[in-house]
Amino acid sequence: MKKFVNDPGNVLAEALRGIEAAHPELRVDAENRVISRAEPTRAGKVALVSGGGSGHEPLHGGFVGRGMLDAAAAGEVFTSPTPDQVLAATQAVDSGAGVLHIVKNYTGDVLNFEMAAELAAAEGVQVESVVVADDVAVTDSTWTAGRRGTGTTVVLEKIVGALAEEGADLAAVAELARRVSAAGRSMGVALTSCTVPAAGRPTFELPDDEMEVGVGIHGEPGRSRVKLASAHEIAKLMVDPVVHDFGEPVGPAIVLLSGLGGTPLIEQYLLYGEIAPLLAEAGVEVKRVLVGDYITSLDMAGASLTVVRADDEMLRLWDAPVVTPGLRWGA
Amino acid sequence: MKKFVNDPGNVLAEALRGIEAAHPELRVDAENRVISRAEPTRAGKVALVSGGGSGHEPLHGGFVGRGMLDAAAAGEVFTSPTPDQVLAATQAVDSGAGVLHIVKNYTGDVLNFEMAAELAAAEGVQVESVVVADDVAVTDSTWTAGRRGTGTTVVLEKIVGALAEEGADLAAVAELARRVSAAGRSMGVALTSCTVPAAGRPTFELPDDEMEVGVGIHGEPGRSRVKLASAHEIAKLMVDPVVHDFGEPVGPAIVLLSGLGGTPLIEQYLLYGEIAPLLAEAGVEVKRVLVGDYITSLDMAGASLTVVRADDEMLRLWDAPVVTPGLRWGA
Amino acid sequence: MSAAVSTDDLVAWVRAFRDTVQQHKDELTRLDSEIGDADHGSNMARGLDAVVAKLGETPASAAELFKTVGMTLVSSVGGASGPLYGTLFLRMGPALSSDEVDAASLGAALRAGVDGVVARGKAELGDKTMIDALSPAVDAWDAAAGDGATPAEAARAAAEAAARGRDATEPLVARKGRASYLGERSAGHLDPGATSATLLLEALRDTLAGAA
Amino acid sequence: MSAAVSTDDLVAWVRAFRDTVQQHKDELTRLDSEIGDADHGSNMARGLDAVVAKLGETPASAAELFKTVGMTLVSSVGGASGPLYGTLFLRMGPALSSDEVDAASLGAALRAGVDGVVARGKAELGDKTMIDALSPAVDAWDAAAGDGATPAEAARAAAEAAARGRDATEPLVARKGRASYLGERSAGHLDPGATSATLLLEALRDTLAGAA
Ligand SMILES: Nc1ncnc2c1ncn2[C@@H]1O[C@H](COP(=O)(O)OP(=O)(O)O)[C@@H](O)[C@H]1O
Ligand SMILES: Nc1ncnc2c1ncn2[C@@H]1O[C@H](COP(=O)(O)OP(=O)(O)O)[C@@H](O)[C@H]1O
Ligand SMILES: [Mg+2]
Ligand SMILES: [Mg+2]
Ligand SMILES: [Mg+2]
Ligand SMILES: [Mg+2]
Repeated sequence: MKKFVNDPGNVLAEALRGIEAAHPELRVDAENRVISRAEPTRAGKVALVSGGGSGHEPLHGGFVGRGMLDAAAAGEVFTSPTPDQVLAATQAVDSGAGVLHIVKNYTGDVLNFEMAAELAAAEGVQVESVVVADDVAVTDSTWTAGRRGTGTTVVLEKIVGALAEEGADLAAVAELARRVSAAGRSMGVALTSCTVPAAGRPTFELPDDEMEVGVGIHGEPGRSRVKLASAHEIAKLMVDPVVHDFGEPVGPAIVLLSGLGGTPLIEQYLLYGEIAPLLAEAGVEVKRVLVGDYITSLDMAGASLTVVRADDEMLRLWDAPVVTPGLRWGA
Repeated sequence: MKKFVNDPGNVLAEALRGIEAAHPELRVDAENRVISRAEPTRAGKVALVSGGGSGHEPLHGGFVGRGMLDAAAAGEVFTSPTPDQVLAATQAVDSGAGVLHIVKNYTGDVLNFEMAAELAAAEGVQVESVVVADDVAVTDSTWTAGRRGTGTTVVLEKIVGALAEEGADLAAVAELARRVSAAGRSMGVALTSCTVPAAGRPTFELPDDEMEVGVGIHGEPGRSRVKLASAHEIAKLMVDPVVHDFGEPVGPAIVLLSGLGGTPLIEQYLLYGEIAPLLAEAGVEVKRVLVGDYITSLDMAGASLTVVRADDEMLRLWDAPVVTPGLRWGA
Repeated sequence: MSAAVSTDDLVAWVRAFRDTVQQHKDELTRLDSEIGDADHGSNMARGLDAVVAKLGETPASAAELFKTVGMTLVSSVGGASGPLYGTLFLRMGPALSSDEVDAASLGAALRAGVDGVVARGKAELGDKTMIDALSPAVDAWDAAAGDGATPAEAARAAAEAAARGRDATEPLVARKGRASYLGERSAGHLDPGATSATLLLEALRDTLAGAA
Repeated sequence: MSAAVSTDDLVAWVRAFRDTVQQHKDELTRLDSEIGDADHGSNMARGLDAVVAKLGETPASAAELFKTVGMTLVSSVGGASGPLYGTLFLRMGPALSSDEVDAASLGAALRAGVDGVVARGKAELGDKTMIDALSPAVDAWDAAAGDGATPAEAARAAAEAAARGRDATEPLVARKGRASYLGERSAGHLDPGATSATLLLEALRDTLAGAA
């Protein structure tokens, strides 16, 4: 394992030290592993709290800041945070106007946030929750854990964060969050596995001529393994299921192509060069697009495509100022 | 080789297509492989042109935009652009107020930019050049090619771009560029090699328990190969030579910790967590800091540290608005 | 063998669970890397280390012990297994009506715990989760206890049933938890949570056998 | 063997250089990956393909040919080798005073070209660059031509000297170009540019030998 680490079991705590040193505009609660804005929540502003396993940086801590999240609870690598952590994040940023929990649909995240919401409610904090489940690689059914939450989370945190910044109340914030969540679809492809530091070796073995299609951000293997293909073919493997899953013409959309951590930007752009015409062909009007590492899987080589169907309000909120380590514009 | 590519010999042209699709605010001249701002240079504004081999993204194309570069010439992967390309970039953005060439000190870059400057002068364009040579891993002497140019380039492009945006003339812009260049020192460490697509296999082989110290951004092997060490030890291997090379107390500084392309952000932050206290101990007052992928070596796992001693003017210009794909704030 | 289980015995059980999870940590992570995200071993080990660190003096009662264990697991494990194992222990305490712990009451406590896990996680038998080990284990316990078995005997039956349930997860296609994302590809692997749950019951078996 | 070299011969030389570089492309890149950045083979191949694509009809003169080759290399290779090989050819043309190309005048042109490379790149003999092959080659050419050798004979002597110069780069510590960053570690490897320069002179040798 070739990584910048000291003790593979202590990666998160040490990375938090670096985040704290690099970002004076953030507050790092080392004990609870919570990253929040250094400035307290403005009275009357609904607070947004997210969190999840670590190893997906900049998600979530890198999206804390004006116009986006108020706090993020950082679990161990690939492990959802505990209810205590989420409760600490929630209490740290509640101004009295209530807190929205943004949860990615993994059993662990859902259960831990659920417990945290119960505890917070018992402490008198109003909590609403939205669960993002946008990964079309996963067959959904009432009998399963359902789809994973991936890239739509980033888009949701940005758009809903802007609404909260405008002073909307908890009900309105939660309602928009559910609309954005429902409007997003994602699909990921991995060319390599990733290595969880504490495990010390790649989570799965991928022969040199194969790739995982429909991989999740926890480094879990994908739904199918196929021969390594050209960027053009891979673009199709990503665009087709996403577009198809909408079931109707997509129209205006916000698109995110995220590297998974081990794929350099030049390859991401090359892949986007193949994706863009396919989206256009399929009737997706790309109104805004981000290409880069936004939601990653440690050092995995690969990429995930997210398409969020966007109405004018979503686009307006997308364009609103945001000041976070991972996403910044307008201020 | 596991990469998002179609034809390994055509990576640059295809990546440019993706950049064009993702960034309507940029103009991509596919024939000359030049990325420039979509808006023509304001009359009277000095233009900044840089460029170099590709594979270092976001450098340089990702730093084109308001407050930073006017154009970048993109060479083939790890190959400096040709004089024609640099000339095309120069002519595309000259408003009559002259052009600053920002050149990283590699024989190829220096020779090609030199020829381009001669050609541009012959066409009546005023050109000044600044050569960045900040890599302390390389022993400097009048008998050698001298130090490589690395991370200081990013800081220089930002600071000097802000001055040009304010309307300073070519002499003042070039003078500041030389000051920033002289104020920067860098040092890189690689945990793995990188793979040039056209070569199809890693440039060098690194055993599982070794790392390259003093590696350059062209994926060339470093100056020494040592046993893989802890993040803490690596931080020392980066900080000590940089600080030592200044030869006197550094004081206020802008610091850049850049991943080399294959190292995820969580590791970069962990490493910065080790670097920050060492810098403080050594008397470096970190006034501004960036952690992330800013100057990369394709898919190499590793990081480079850059320290630029900064006076108040440099800090003021650093904080000025910048709107590029790779660096954005204040607007 | 004694019919009564002391709080000391239960503390020893929890410690034994920690020890066996530490011994099997890499195996649990390896199983989780095959159909999950390679953290089950470190998750459980971290949580149980935290639990053992909390166990200073012997707690006043079994109920108090289970509450401490459950709360510590919830607050230190994370992931899916944290809330689920946490709930298991949190529900066991209140189910122990008196301080007299015998085969019947410990069986009732275990059933309450497993019911809690089902309520939280919504998994059914055959979904390829820890329930596939836990649920047959409590059934076997109750059957043994109904036949007049001592706690040690009931624990032996429960551990055997858990192991059989764990082994039965191998061919299954997961319907809950992270392994469910793999669809058909989840077949052919043991479930990591069913494996750690079997360690839990084997630790109980070994502790009670030793505490004759 | 003839004492005169036709423009067709020189075109054939350039084509032969392209062919041999294509054949040795992977080797050049491998050498460059040992002490550089793994692009010398693709750089040279790309440039020479562009050159050959430009060579439609036979150019009017050797001077015109070399100008086209030089400009095309400059504008299509990039890196260190682009301006250097480009300069080599760009300087050769004007050095050919008349259209009569013989051993002496081709030698003078080669020397002008190599002087141009030195002027651009500031490398000296022993710096572990293409100069280590080029410089002995022109010396050998001149010596042979001074002794009345035909162009084919002079080219043979030059190619041999280039190869010896290339081989002599192996133990050297690089002082110019990318390999210089490696310091002592650059010793023990052939210089890629000296290797491609040797191919250039071997292509000339083979072309002139064939064009008896
Ligand atoms: N809904 C559920 N009900 C019961 N057990 C579950 C459920 N989801 C997951 N599990 C158990 O949790 C185990 C995985 O735990 P762990 O790896 O620690 O958490 P995560 O899946 O969040 O990484 C699975 O092997 C499975 O036995
Ligand atoms: N200053 C110089 N003078 C002469 N030749 C040089 C000089 N610098 C580099 N070279 C030659 O260029 C070769 C490398 O060319 P290439 O790999 O194409 O370019 P780059 O080094 O820019 O990647 C070296 O092997 C060396 O022979
Ligand atoms: Mg997990
Ligand atoms: Mg090169
Ligand atoms: Mg797991
Ligand atoms: Mg090279």
